[in-house]
Amino acid sequence: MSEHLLSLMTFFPLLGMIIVLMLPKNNGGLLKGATLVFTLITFAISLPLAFDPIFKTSGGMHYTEFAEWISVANYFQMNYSVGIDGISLWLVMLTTFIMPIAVLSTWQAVTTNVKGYMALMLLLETAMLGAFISLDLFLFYIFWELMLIPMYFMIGIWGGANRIYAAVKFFIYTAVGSLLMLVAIIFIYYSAVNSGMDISGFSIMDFYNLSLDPELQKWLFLAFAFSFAIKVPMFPVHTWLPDAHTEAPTAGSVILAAVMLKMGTYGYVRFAMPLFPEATQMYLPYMAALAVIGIVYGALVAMMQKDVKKLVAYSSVSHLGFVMLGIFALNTIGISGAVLQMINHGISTGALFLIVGFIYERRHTRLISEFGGLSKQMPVFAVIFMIVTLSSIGLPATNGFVGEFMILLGAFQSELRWFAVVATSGVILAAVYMLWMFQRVMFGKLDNPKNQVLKDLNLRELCVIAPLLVFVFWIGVYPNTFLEKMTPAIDQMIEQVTGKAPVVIESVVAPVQHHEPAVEESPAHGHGH
Amino acid sequence: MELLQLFFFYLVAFVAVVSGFCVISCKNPINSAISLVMTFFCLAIFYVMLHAPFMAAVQIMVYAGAIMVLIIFVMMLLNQGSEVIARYRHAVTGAFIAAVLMLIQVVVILKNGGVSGMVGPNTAEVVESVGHTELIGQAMFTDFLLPFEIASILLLVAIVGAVVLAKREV
Amino acid sequence: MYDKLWLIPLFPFLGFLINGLLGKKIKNEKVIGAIGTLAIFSSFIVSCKYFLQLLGDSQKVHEVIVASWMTVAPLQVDWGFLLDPLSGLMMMNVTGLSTLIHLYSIGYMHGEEGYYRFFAYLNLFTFAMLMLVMGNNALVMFVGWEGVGLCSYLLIGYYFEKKSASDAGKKAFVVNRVGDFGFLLGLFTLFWSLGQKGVWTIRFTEISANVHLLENGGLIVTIVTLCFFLGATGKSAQIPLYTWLPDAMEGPTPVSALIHAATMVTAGVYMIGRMNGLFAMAPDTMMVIAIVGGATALFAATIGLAQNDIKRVLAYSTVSQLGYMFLAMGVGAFTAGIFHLLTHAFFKACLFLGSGSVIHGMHHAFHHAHLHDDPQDMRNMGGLRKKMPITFVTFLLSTLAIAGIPFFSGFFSKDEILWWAFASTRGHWALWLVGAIAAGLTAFYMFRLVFMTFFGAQKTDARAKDHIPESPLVITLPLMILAALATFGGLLGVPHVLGNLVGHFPNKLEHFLAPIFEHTQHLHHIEAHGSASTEFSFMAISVAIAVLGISVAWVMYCKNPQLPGKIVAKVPKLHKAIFNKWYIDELYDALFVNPTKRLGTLLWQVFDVRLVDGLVNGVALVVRGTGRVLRHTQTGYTHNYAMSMVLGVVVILAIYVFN
Amino acid sequence: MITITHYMVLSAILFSMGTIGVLTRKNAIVVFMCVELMLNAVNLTFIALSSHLGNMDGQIFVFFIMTVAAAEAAVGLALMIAFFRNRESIDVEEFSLLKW
Amino acid sequence: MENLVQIAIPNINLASVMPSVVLACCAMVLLLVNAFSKRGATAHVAGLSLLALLATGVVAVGGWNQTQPGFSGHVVLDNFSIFFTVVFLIAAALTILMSDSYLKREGYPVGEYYTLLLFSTVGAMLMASGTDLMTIFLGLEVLSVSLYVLAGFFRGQRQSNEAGLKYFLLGAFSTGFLLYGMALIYGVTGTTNLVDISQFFQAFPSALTNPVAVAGMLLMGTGFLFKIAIAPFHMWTPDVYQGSPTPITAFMSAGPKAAAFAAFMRVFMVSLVGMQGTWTSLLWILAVLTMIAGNFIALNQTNLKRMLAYSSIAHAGYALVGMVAANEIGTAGVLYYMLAYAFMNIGAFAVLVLIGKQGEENLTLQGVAGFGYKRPLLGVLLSICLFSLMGIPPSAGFSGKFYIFAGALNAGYVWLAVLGVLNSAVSLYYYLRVMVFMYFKNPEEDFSWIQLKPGATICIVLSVIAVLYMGLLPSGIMSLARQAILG
Repeated sequence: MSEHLLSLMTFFPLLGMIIVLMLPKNNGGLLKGATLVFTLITFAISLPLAFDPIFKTSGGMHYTEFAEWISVANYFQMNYSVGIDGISLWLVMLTTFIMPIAVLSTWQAVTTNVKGYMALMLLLETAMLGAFISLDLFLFYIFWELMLIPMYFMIGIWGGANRIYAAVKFFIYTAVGSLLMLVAIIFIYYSAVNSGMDISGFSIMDFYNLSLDPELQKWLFLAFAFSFAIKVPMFPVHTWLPDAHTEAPTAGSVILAAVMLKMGTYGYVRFAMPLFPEATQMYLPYMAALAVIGIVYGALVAMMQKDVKKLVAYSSVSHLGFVMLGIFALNTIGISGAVLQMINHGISTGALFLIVGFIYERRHTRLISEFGGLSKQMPVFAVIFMIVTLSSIGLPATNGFVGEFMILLGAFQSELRWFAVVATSGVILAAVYMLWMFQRVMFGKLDNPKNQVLKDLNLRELCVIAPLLVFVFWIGVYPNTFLEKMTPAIDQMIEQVTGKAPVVIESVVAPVQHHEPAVEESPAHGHGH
Repeated sequence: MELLQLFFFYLVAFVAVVSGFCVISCKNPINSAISLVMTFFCLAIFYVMLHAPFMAAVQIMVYAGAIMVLIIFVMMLLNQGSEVIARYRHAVTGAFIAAVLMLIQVVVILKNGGVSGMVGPNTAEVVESVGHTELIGQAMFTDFLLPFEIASILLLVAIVGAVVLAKREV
Repeated sequence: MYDKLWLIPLFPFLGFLINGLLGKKIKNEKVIGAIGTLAIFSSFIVSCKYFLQLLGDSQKVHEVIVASWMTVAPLQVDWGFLLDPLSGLMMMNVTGLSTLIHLYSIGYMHGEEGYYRFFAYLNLFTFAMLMLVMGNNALVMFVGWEGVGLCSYLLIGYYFEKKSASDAGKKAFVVNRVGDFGFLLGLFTLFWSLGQKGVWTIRFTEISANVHLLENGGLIVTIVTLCFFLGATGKSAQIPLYTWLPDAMEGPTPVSALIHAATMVTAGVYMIGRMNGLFAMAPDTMMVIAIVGGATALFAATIGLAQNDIKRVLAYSTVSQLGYMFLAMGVGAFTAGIFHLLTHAFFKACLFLGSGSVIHGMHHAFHHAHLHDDPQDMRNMGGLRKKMPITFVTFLLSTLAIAGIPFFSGFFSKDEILWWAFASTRGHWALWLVGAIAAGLTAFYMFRLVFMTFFGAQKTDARAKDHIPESPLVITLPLMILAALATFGGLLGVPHVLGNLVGHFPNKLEHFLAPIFEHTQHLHHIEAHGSASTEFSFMAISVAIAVLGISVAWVMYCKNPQLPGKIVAKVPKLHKAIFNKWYIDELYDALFVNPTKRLGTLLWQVFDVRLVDGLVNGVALVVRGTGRVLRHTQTGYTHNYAMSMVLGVVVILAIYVFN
Repeated sequence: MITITHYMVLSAILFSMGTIGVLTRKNAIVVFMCVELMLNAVNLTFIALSSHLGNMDGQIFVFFIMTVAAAEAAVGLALMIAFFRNRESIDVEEFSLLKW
Repeated sequence: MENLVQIAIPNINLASVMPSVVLACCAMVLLLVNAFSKRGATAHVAGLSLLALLATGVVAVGGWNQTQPGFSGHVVLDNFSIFFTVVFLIAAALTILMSDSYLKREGYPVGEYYTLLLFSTVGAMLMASGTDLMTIFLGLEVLSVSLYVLAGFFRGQRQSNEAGLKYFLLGAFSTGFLLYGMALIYGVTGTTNLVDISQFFQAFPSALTNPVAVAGMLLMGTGFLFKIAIAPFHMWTPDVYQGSPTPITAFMSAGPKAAAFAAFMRVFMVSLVGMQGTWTSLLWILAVLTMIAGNFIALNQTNLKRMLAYSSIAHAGYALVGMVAANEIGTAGVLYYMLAYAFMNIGAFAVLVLIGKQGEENLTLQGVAGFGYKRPLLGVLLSICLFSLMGIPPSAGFSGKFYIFAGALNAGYVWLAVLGVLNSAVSLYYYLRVMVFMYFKNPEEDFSWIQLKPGATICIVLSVIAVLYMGLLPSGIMSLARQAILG
C-alpha cells in the first residue's frame, strides 16, 4: 500500500471527480457532501506521510514511485516518477488539508452548477498534488499546466463582476511563463543528452548532477524564474493576482492563495535553484531585490485598497516576497522559514479569504466602506478575524511570526543583509494595512442598517475556519513539528545549490563567565505545547 | 541557316509576346481568348522547332481546341461584356512592377546559373530517327504509367466535379 | 526547585481562556471578575513563593526550559523562563500590581458592555507581560513584547465603537511595531555578530556571557544597542515614538494604570537592564539613551503643563517619568532606573487609579444629572477632596511621591537618578540640569492637577454637584495599598548617604540587583563618584526645585486662580503650542502618515494599475491591435492575395538567390 | 543559334505576363486564361529543357500539365457558372463576402 | 520500328499503390452506387465510403515496414506514406462521419460529395507516396481539383461559390509557380525523380549553388507552402475555410495540409537536402511570420470558422518549426502533429457543425453564448479540443507541440522555439474566448435544434478520445512517426 501511497493520494480526487460527474445534477447537497468526503479521504490517505519519522533523518526522496510512461527510442523518455521529501511533504499536506475546508466553504456560496464546481475542485486537487510530488520535469509541467484549467473555469463561471477579464488574464499570464519554462525544460534535457549523461527521462535527480555552462544556466534560470515568479507572484509580474483573487469565488481564492501560489515558490526550491546553482548565485541579489520590493510595494498598495479581497491579494504579494527572500537567503534558517511561511501563508491568507467570503455571503459586497462596527454584531467572527489578522501580521506565537522571523534572520545571516533590513520594515507596514482594514471593517459605529441584521458565524463556518486556527497556534508555538521534518531536505537542497553542506556550528560557550546559569529541565519539557 | 532560325524564333517569339500582351490587356474577354489561342499557336511552333511535334499537336488539340473552346463557350454563356482592368491604377502598377521584378530575377538567375549540360539519350537525332510519338508513347506507358493513370482519375474527378457544380438542381 | 516557574504565566493565560471563551456565557460580572482576579492572584502567590525562594538562594540565576520552539541549526529557540533578581522583581511588580488593578476593575468596569472581554484582555496582558519579563531568550521576550502591544491595542480600543479609541489602539500598535522593527534588527545583528564569533544564541545568559567577544564600543555593538533602543523607545514611549501613549488614554482607566503606567511601558527599561552588559559596551548608545531620556522627560513635562484632561496630564507625566528611567539607564544607573521603575509603578498606578476613581465619580454624577459634560476635564472638577476623601488622600500621597518630596518613594528614586546623571562616569551636568528642570515642572503640573481637582471651588455643574460619591471599597482598597507602597516603597533603595545617616540602612535593591548589574558596572568602570556632601547638596537642590514647583502651582491654582489665564494671554502662541502638544502629531502626520498614504495611492493607482498592469494590458492591446491591423490585409480581394504571393516570391528570390 | 536560354527567357516573359494578368484582370475567366498563359510558359520551359537535355521526361510532364489544365478548366468554369448564377457576375472584385 | 520491341514491361509492383487503387476503385463504385440511388438518400453512400476508407486503411497498414517502390520509382509505399495515408484516411473518415446530417441540414444531400472526398483522399495519398515530381504534382491536382469542387459544393450559397472560386483561382496560380519551380529543377538535374535528383546533387554538389536550382527550389516550395498555408501564401485560407461547407473546412485543415507537408518534406528532405541551409533559414522566417499572421489576426475574429481558419494557419506555422529543425524528432513531430491536429481540429469542427443552424449564420462567438450549460457534454468535448489546440497538457496538441519544439531546440533553434511558444501563448486568448462565451456568458438560445446524430457523435467522441490518448500516451504513435521518417 505504502509504495503507491502518493499515487493513490494524487489520483483519488480524480476518481472522485468521475464519480461526482455521474451523480445527479440537481442534488447540490449530495454533490457537495460527496466531494467533501472525497477530499477528506484524500486527506486521510495523506496523513501517514505527516507522521512518518523518516523525514526527520533523511533529506532524500521517499515513497518514490517510478514507471516508464512515454518512451520513444532515441528521442525521449518521460517517466511517471513521483516522490516526496521534507519540503514537498508539507505542501502536500497543506493541499490535502485545505481542500476539505475549501469544499466546505462553498456550501452556501455556490448554488449554480454545483456539479461542475465540485468536479473542478477535485480535478484541481489532483493537479496540485501531482505538481508537488513530481520528480520528472515533464510530469511536473503537465500537472502545472493542468492546474490552470479548473481554476480558469472556477474564476470565470463562479466569479465576480469582472470575472472574465480576471480569468483570461490569469490563464494567459501564467501560461506565458510556463511556456517559456517548457522551452527551458526541453533545453535542459538536450543539454543532458548531449553531455553524454546517462539519463532516464526528465528526472530532476539526474538533472541535479548536470553541470551546465553558467552562461547557459543564466538563460535557463531566467526562463524558470520567470515562470515561477508569475505564479508566486513576484513584483512586477503580480498584477494578475489582485484580479484573479478578487473575482474568484471564495473557495477559489482560498485554494489560489493557499496552494497555487506556493507552486511558484516551491518551483524555485525544487527546480530553478538546484538545477542552476551558478545562475542562482548570479541572480541572487536581483531576485532578493525583487522580493524586497514586493514586500514593501505589496504592503503599500494593499494599504490603500478599498476592496477587502484586493487588500488581501496585495498582502499576498507582500507575504510571498518574504518567502522569496527566505529562499534566496540560501541558508537553512532562511529556507526553513520560507517553507514554513509558505504553509503559514496558506493557512493565514486562506483563512482571510474565508473570512472575506463569510461577510461577502452575507452582504454581497467587499467594499471596506460598506462595513464598520461588525464586532458588535458578530463577536465570534470578530475574534476569529482578529486572530487571523494577527497571524497575518506575524504576531509572535502565531504562525506568521515564526516564518517571518526565520526568513528575516536567515536573510540577515546571508549576504542579503541589507535586503533583510528593508524587508523587516514590512512588518510595520503589515500592521498598518491589516489593522487599518480591521478597524474600518470591525470597529466603529454599526451605522449601516444592512449590517445591523447580520448573523454571527454558524456552526459550518466555524468548522471551516477552526482547523486553520489550530494551525495558526500550533505552528506559532511549536513549529518544530514541521521544521524537524523539512530541515534534512532543505540542507540537501542547499548543498545542491551552493555546492557545500550548510555550516552547522555548535554553540561555543565563551571561557570567561561571571556566573553560571543553572539550567533546569522542566518535566514538562517535550510536551509543553 | 542558323540566322534564319534565329530570325524565325524572334518573329514567333514576338508574336507570342504581343498576343500574350493582348491577353492581359484586351478589355473584351473574347479578344483576350483569341489572343491566347494565338499564343498557343506560337508555342506549338516552338515545340516543333524543339523537335517535339507530338507535343505541338497536343498543344493545338488540347489547348487551342479543347480548353479554349470551352472557355470561349462559357464566356458566351455568361455573356460578359468588356471590363475595366482593375479598380485601382496603383494595383496595376504594382502588379507590373512585381511581375517585371520577377522577370528580371528569373532572367538574371538564368544568366548566372544556366541549366545542366548533360545530354540524355533522346537527342534530336534519336527523336528524328525513332519518331517523337513513339518515344512519348514508350515513356508514357512504361516509366510514366502511374502519372498516366492518375491523370485519368483527375479527369474523372473533373467531370464529376463539373457535373455536380453546374447542374441546376440537386 | 524552580521547575514550576511556568505556572506563573499559565494562570493568567488560563484566566484569559476561561473568560475569553466562556465569559459571554457566564454573564455574571462577579464571577468573571473573580476568575480574572483570582487567576492573577494565584500567579502572584506563586511569584511570591519563587521570589522568596530566590531571596534565600545563593544561586541567583535560574533558567527553566519548558519546550523547544524553533530548532533549525544554528538557531535554537526554546520556550524557557529565566528567574534572576531582575526578572523576579519585575515578576512581583507585574503580578502584584495586576492583582490590585484587577480588583479595582471589578468595581470600575461594573456595568460595562463586554465586561468579560475586558478581563480576558487584562489577563492576556498579564500573561504577555510575564512572558516579557520572564523569557530566557530574546525571542520569548519578544513574544511578550509584541503580546503586550497587542493587549494594549485591544484594551485601548476597548470602546471600539468610538473612532478615536480604535484609532488610538491602532496608533499604539503601529508605533510599537516601529519599535519592534528596531528590536528585530537588533536581534538579527546580535545573532549574526555573535554567530561570527562562533556563538549562535539568543539566550540572555549566553549573550551576557559572550558579549565580550564583540568589540567594545565598536560599530556592531553600537548598532545592535541602538536598534534595541529603538525598540525600547517604541514600547516605553520615548522620543520619537512617544506619541501613542497620550492617545492611549482612550482606554479604560485601569488599563492606563496597569499598562500605560506600571508595566508595559517600562518594558523598554527592563530590556535595557536585561541586556546591560551589551549596552554598557556601547558608550555612544548609552549617551543617546541618556539624552533621549532626558529630553523626553523635559519635553513631556512641558506638554503636561497645559493639559486639562486629567488622564492626559498623567499620561504626559508617565512619558516624562519614563524619560527619567532612560536617563538613568543611559548614565549607567541601572539600579536607579529599575528603582524608579518600581516606585513609578506604585505612585503612577495609584494616580491613575485615583483619577479613575474621580472620573468614576464624575461620570456617576453627570449621568445622574443627564449631563454630557466631559468627566475627565479638570475644569469641571474642583473641591473634590470633601466628596472623595479616600481618593484624595491616596492621590495626594502619590503626588507627593512623584513630586519628589523627601521620604516618599519618588524622592529616593528620582534623586538617585539625578545624582547619577551628574556624577556618573557616563553622566554630564547638562543631563542633571534637564532632569532637575523636569522635576520642577513635574511638581508643578502634578500639583496643578491636584489643586484643580481636589481644591478650590467646585466647578461642577450645579445639577451634578451633589451627586459625586466616593468610590466603593473595591476601588479604594487598591488605592490605599498603592498609596502605602508609593509612600514607603522608597525604602527599598535608600541611597547610601542617607542610609549611612541613620546607621547603615542598606540599599536593599542595589544589593539585590547586584548579580545583574555589578559585573557590568565594574567591567566598564561605571560609577557615581562624588562626596557625600555634594550628594546632599544636590538632594537639597532637587527638593527645593520640587517645593518651588508646588508653590507656583499653589499660587496659580489656589491662591490666585486668574493668574493662569493672564499668563496664557501673554504668551498665547506658546500656550497654544504646548496645549497642542507642540504639534508633534501633526508633524508626524505630515512627515510619515500622509506621505505613506499618498505613496500607497500613487503606487496603486498610478504605478500598479497604469504602469505595471498597464504594461501587461498594453502588451495584450498591442498584440490585438497588431492583429486588427494585419486583419485588414485580408481584404477579400483575390488580386491582393495573389499579389501577396507574387511579392512573397519576389522577396524570397531576392533574398536567397541574390544574397 | 537558338539556345536554351532564348526559350527560357521567352517563357519567363510569358510567365510574367501571365502573372500580370492574374494580378490585374477583373474577369475571373480572363484571370484563369492568364493562369493558362503561365502554365504554357512553363510548358515551353519544359519542352525546351527536354529537348536540350535529350530527355523525354519534360515532355511527358507537359503532357500531364495539359491534362491538368483541362481538368482545372472544367472545374473552374463550372465554379464560375455556379458563381455567376448567384451573383450575375464573375468579377473577382465581387469576391468580397469573405474578408477580414 | 525495332524500338517498339524494346519496350520492356516495367516492374509495376502494384502493392506500392494498393491503398490508392483500393480507394480509387471504391470511389468509382460509389459513383455508380450513387447514380442508382434515390436522390437525397446518401446515408448508405456515407456508410460505404467509411467502409472504403476502412478497407484502404487495412491495406495501407498491412504494408507497414515493407518499403514497396513501384512504377519505375514514381511511387513508394513506405512507412512515411503509410503514416500520412492513415492521417488522410482518419481525416476523411471523421469528415464523412459528420457530413451526412450536415448535408441534409444544408439541403445538399448529394452522393458525389463522398466520391469527391474519397478522390481527394486518393490525391493526398498519392502526394504522400509519390517519389517523382510528376506524381506528386498529379496527386496534388487530384486533391486540389476535388477540393475546389467541394469548397464550392453548396452552389446555391454565395459564400461557398466565392470560397470555391477563390480557392480555384489562387490554387491554379500557385500551381504555376510550383510547375515553374519543378521545371527549373528539371532543367538543372535533368530528371523529375526525387531519388535521381538527390543523386544528381550528390554527384555534382556545385549544382547546389546554381541559382537556377535554388530558384527552382524556392518556386517549388512556394507551391507547397501555398497548400500548407504558410505566410505570405496563406491569404486564401481564411476566406476559403469560412466559405466552404464546414466538414470540408475541417477536412481541408487536416488532410490536404498534411498531404502538402508530406510531399514538401519528401521533396525537400530527400531531393533538396543539400540546400537544407537555404530552405531552413527561409522556413524559419516564414514559420514565424505564419504563426504571427495566424494568431494575431485570429484574436479579432468573431466568426468561429474564420477564427479556426486563422488558427489553422498558425498551426501550420508550428508544424513548419518541426521542418525547420529538420532532425529526427522535429520531422517525426511534424507527422505526429499532423495526426494530432486532424483529431483536435476535426473534433472542434464537428461540434461546430452540430451547433450551426442552416446557413450557419450563428457560428459566431455570440452564437455559442451559454452553450456549455445547455449542452454540457458537447461543451466539455469542444473544450477538450480547444485545450488541445492551445497545447495544454495532457492533450494531443501539447504532445505534438512538445515534439516539434523539442526538435527545434535540439537543432539549436532556441529563438524559434521561444517565438513559437510565445505565439501559442497569444493563441490562448482566442481559444479561451470561445470558452468565455460558452461558459461565462448567459445562454441566449436553448440550442434545442442540436440533434446528436450518431455519425457526428461518433466523430466527436472518437476525436476526443484520440486527443486524450495522444496526450497521455503519445509514445506509441510517436514511435510510429519515428519509424515513418526513418523509412
